Amino acid sequence: MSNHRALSLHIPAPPSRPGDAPDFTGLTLPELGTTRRPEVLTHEAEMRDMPYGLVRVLDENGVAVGPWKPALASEILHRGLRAMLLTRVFDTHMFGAHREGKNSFYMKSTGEEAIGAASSLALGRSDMCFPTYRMASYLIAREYPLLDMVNQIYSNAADPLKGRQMPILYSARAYGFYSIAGNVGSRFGHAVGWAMASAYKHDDKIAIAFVGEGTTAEGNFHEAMTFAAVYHAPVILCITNNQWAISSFQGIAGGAETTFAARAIGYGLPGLRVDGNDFLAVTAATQWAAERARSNHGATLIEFVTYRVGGHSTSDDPARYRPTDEPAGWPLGDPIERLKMHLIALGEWSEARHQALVCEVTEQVRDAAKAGEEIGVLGVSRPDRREMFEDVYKEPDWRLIEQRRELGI
Amino acid sequence: MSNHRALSLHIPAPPSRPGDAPDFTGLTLPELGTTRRPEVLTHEAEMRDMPYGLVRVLDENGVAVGPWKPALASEILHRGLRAMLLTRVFDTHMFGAHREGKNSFYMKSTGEEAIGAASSLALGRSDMCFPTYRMASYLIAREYPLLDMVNQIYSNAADPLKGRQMPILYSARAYGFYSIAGNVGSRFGHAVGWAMASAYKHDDKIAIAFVGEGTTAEGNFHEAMTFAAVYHAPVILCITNNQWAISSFQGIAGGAETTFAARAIGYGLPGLRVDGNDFLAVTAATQWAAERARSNHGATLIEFVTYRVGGHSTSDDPARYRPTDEPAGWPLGDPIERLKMHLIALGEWSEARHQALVCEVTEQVRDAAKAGEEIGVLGVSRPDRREMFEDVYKEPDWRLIEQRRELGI
Amino acid sequence: MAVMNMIQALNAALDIMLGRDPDVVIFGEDVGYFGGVFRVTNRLMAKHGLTRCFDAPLSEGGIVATAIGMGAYGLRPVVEIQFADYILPAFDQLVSEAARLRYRSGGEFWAPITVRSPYGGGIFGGQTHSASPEALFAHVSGLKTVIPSTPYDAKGLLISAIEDDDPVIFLEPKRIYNGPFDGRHDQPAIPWSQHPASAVPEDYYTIPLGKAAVVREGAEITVLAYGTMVHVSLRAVEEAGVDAEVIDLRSLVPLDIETIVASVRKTRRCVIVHEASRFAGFGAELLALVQERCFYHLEAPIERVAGWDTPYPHAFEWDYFPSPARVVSAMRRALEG
Amino acid sequence: MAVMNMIQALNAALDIMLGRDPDVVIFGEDVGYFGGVFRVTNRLMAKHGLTRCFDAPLSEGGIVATAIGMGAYGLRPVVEIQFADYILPAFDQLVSEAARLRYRSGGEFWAPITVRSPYGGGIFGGQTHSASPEALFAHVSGLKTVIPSTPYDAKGLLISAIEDDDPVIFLEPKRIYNGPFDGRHDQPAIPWSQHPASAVPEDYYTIPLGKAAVVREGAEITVLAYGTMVHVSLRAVEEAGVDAEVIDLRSLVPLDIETIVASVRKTRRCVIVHEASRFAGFGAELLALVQERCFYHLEAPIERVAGWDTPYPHAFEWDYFPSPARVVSAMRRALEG
Ligand SMILES: Cc1ncc(C[n+]2csc(CCOP(=O)(O)OP(=O)(O)O)c2C)c(N)n1
Ligand SMILES: Cc1ncc(C[n+]2csc(CCOP(=O)(O)OP(=O)(O)O)c2C)c(N)n1
Ligand SMILES: [Mg+2]
Ligand SMILES: [Mg+2]
Repeated sequence: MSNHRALSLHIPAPPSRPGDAPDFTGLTLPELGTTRRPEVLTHEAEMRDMPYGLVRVLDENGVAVGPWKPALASEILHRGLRAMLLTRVFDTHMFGAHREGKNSFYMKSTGEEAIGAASSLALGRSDMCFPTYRMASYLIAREYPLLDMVNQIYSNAADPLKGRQMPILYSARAYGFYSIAGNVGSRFGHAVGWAMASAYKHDDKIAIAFVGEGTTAEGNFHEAMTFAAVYHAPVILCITNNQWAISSFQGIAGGAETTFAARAIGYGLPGLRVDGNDFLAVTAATQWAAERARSNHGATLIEFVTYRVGGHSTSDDPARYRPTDEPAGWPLGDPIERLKMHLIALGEWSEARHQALVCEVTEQVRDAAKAGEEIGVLGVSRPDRREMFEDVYKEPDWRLIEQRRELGI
Repeated sequence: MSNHRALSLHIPAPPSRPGDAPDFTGLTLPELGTTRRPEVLTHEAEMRDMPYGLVRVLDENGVAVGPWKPALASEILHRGLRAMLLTRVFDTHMFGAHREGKNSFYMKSTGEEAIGAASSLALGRSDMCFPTYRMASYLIAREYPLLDMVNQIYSNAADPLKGRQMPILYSARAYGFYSIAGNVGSRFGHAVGWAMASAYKHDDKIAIAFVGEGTTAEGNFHEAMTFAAVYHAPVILCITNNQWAISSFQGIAGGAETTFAARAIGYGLPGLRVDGNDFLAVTAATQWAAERARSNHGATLIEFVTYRVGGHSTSDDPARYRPTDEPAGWPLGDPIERLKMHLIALGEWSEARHQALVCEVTEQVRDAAKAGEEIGVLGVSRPDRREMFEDVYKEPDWRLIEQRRELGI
Repeated sequence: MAVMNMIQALNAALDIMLGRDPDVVIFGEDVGYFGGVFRVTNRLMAKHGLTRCFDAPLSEGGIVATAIGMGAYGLRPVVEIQFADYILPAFDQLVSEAARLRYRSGGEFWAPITVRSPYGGGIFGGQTHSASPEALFAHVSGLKTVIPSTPYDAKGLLISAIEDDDPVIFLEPKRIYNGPFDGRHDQPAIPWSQHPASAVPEDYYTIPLGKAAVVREGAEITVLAYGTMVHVSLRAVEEAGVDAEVIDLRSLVPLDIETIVASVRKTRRCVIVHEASRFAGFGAELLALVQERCFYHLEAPIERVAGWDTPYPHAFEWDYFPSPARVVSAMRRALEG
Repeated sequence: MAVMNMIQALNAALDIMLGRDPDVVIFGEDVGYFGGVFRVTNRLMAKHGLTRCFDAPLSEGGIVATAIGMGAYGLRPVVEIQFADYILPAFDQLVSEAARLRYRSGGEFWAPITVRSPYGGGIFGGQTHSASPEALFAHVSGLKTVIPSTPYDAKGLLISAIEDDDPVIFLEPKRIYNGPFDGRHDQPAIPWSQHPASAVPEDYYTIPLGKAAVVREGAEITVLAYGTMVHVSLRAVEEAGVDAEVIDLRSLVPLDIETIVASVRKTRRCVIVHEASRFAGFGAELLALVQERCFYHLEAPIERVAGWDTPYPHAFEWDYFPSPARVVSAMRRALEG
């Protein structure tokens, strides 16, 4: 031992901090078209290269190329574009509403809208999504009423969650959208259990679940992967790698050592690394994994490579820990712009129509927000206080009844 | 979706159950010599084949061959053989003592003795081992006093753990052996923290930790792997795959999907799959990983492929869930027999000397057991009852003092 | 009627529910082919099929998370945690997820799961096979906690727990799986067959959650207990020759407050007995409720008999495990006070 | 002396300990370059170096496990759990490992770790940013639990916690990080600078763990509180115009039983206040201890004011969070009783 240099502790650090120039040279982005598309039912052992590739479809001119190019009805493309735009405008509006004190908290998904929108449109109504808090576009793509979202965000009298949850922690069973909670990661395993139940009942429904790249460090990520692998659960397990976990760059979760998609190999599961800002790539990867799951071939892990353009939440100021111009340096562009270019390249869209759509969705958001504010914002309107004591159990016990009485209700 | 067959739930099952013939055809055992030995400082990306190989050195005639053949002083071989034999005889004796009601519980490591013995002799006194309950050979190889083990097992007046722990949950800081507890897996991360502390202090000590293959399913396995990878901790993380977790075959932990060594790939760590019944292979793999760790190149994951020859513990009857002749069918043989053959092949050993050694260690065990019984077995002798209230905190608070008084002590 | 020990009664409850409800699934470590380390799921896989009762990876967090997801789908999972000591890796799932799912989703999703686990001491299991974690669960809004003390109750309560639409922690006092141990460790073990509550109907029946059992009527003092301590308390009452009323709570949440208050208002004295460590144990809540509701009836301080505030010490099993003698002296103090 | 809010006082304690002891290391989610979501570790990495205060993976279990291993080696890790709600994934590590390591190893290994975590409500944090888990830790033998209520105490107690050789759960009432909030949410916020306890020595000093503070002397009734509730209680006393003795426990384990008992024997009446849910909360243990030791002095039932037995309801923050008004009526009941 004596002939060894002393050890030293390695602390990973991001390539750039405030004041530095943005630096994404560490991000490996294989050329478009170089990442193959294996047959859906290929054995995992034949796909161990996939986690190191990058599934992408749209080139810099918005043209769809390569083996992953999906056959998509243009209607889906239009719905996807609309959903992403609506999400972005909605996020901007409700984020602003927080500054005006109308809600207690908000989180945007700016730059990540393709992931929710494309996966939502690639799956059925009866499939179940176990989302993160950054996936409003999944709900919006399925036309969940904006007003219900606004009411939840304002915790007002019409809040579908009865004032019990912080803003954006939606639950929408009828839309195949599982209850979100503020603690991260602990629902990844619920998706596996839900999928196992579907298989147990000889149903045809599958589940899809999402965690951020930071959240992959939680033990329950591993537990979900293990159960999914052991029981061949029909589930799509997704990692949204938006490069940041609040102020921690993805290297703090292990992203400097290998790709997150590579986690799949350790469980004998297929792992795909996908351009998360490419609506068509997200669609193609989701379809591939869904097809595999529905064919009883079990789970797939997908890493969506994207970028968190905004701050973590209304409580965060990213200028404290990353270059303010880092978003501009992100090499995979903006998902809305890229799908827009694609539709234009297809001759199905134009700047003018796009502008019209922007105005239209802006209207739509303003109307929904207005309607919600008429019911009332946080503190002005709220559900009946009795709701505080309901749904703790199916039926309240004597403690809750006594406590409700103590409050005089 | 409609054009899909209904899903069904996959429940893994072992190849054979009581009444069936033992079947290890599912176990992939690459030929001796076919698994390469990469340079110690090779980048993980160049070693992703390793988890699917099998590091082995001893051939069926006990001859050491192939790239992993370690340069070992024959003294180490003799100490290893003695430690393994001593462990086996000790296990048999103390297991029997339980039937006589002398201790409350016991667990044997029969068939797995090479893992503890070889890794113990490959590491230094000041390195720290975070063991499982099946590694008495690690302590015995470093000449930890048998009598202290006996006293701990009998929870008698001389028990170094003061009667507070179940049998075999040893702690021996001076021997580089961390406190074991009955709950599995939750010390894997302690090894990483310990190793990070060594690196933080610019020390040269490294840590080695073990879990069973069943225990890899716990979330803290993943948490330890993540921290080890992120901070390049100088630690050797080992999985003892003895094919069974009580009654659950290794497929219940995911072993039917891929190798446990492959878990390493997901974290960007090197993963070695090693013949755990081959003393020289265990030594060689441990030395390789230790060299890498001491060179500040961080952690290695090792899967030791072995077989749990006996029941899980004194509470278990394996005949209920596996063929009684399954141990006989185990393809990797017995670690003691194999090292013995090797020493004989080297001309350093003989049946006669082996018999003499068996008698000698049997004596040694009998003497230690006898000395322990003279102090007293469980229920006959025990530490001062005041020990019940000590070491809860560095200093007992008023609650403990009052409660001790209530007991009249 | 059949004569059953607690293991057989629990096995019968599971067998019946697997037969009655195709949405009931059982899983946990070693519960499948082997039938569980305490044999509670013995033969259920063989009888009901591979997917009805199966082995799970060694991952309590994963087991409970999977059960919650299955429950959200519409199944009624019954999971076994091999020892209550090992529930802790699943604690976050139980507290942050199972307990709150119905509330936070506005009633859209819920977790009708039952988490069975052998708990308590008296078996020389040391620090990691003797845990009594009930107080941790009782503090969590949204969870129910049930603890049987006889084969008859075990079957009826387990069926109720499985049919309950809220998450239920079902703690099984493993020391009395095979017989009504009353704390006399130096005496030959008594089998359940010698106890009336081993007479168990073969068919389906339920015992409502939240109803305590007055297992001995008395006028002088009230003893509140659950699990193994019910038998220890009864033994203590016999030894002391006190006319005590002994109440087996059976369920901690929901708690049968009426029965407790009525009894203490009658007897005016109270002793609380549990195995768990005393400090911030469930006995504290029982004591608090009794003093809040019976203050003007109480003649003497309410007494607590509990485990010491130390980890469970292997060699000192019988110094730690509350004995009839300790209950007797607590009753004497409460009667003299 | 400097004027500090609680965040600055905690930061000062960490800064001093990093300077005094090379074995002190700090890590946790976002505590490094960024300085923590509540800024408690602000500038410590820049000042003391990359390896002294660094970011950890999003894994509370991993953070605590790593800290225990470092502690076993000989360091004094101070980890931050971003919100007390998120301690639960580390609960098994704290209970099964940190709390028992010294005991089970016969004193060979121990975990001199400090687990800092912002806790409590009053910030519209809903179910996952408002937790008060102190009762869960108080029940665990081997853990210490400390809760400051002022900048002065926060600094002195944190230094003691770091120097303590046992694992300490250090819960920081985040609602009073910036000012002594007294429950009047409709009033302008008061900064710490207007409170005497914001005068904090710049240098090293300690406050022993286990000593409560009598923050208001009184003869009519004793109010036991900790954290934010100390300020709410003082406000209630003022509103009620009652001559109450208000005791800030500061540390739940070890608990300053002498100060509590002496006060209640003097005042003969007692109200206990905490934010956590009432059922099986720490208030139950306090109530139990007081009735056991002051039974013959008590003139009225001991009252508990606590959070309701529900998850923390976002929109109903001020119906859930114990208000001065609720403390006032509890005091009135206890005085009339
Ligand atoms: C169990 C738990 N620990 C910590 C937190 C605090 N927290 C909220 S979001 C977050 C970062 C999550 O990062 P990531 O998983 O990458 O998701 P992203 O926000 O980037 O979408 C943290 C640490 C939490 N909510 N839950
Ligand atoms: C956290 C925890 N869960 C469950 C158990 C019960 N248990 C003890 S050993 C064991 C099986 C362990 O199998 P494995 O990890 O393969 O180790 P082996 O016994 O084969 O050496 C189980 C389930 C435990 N001790 N701790
Ligand atoms: Mg992220
Ligand atoms: Mg094993």
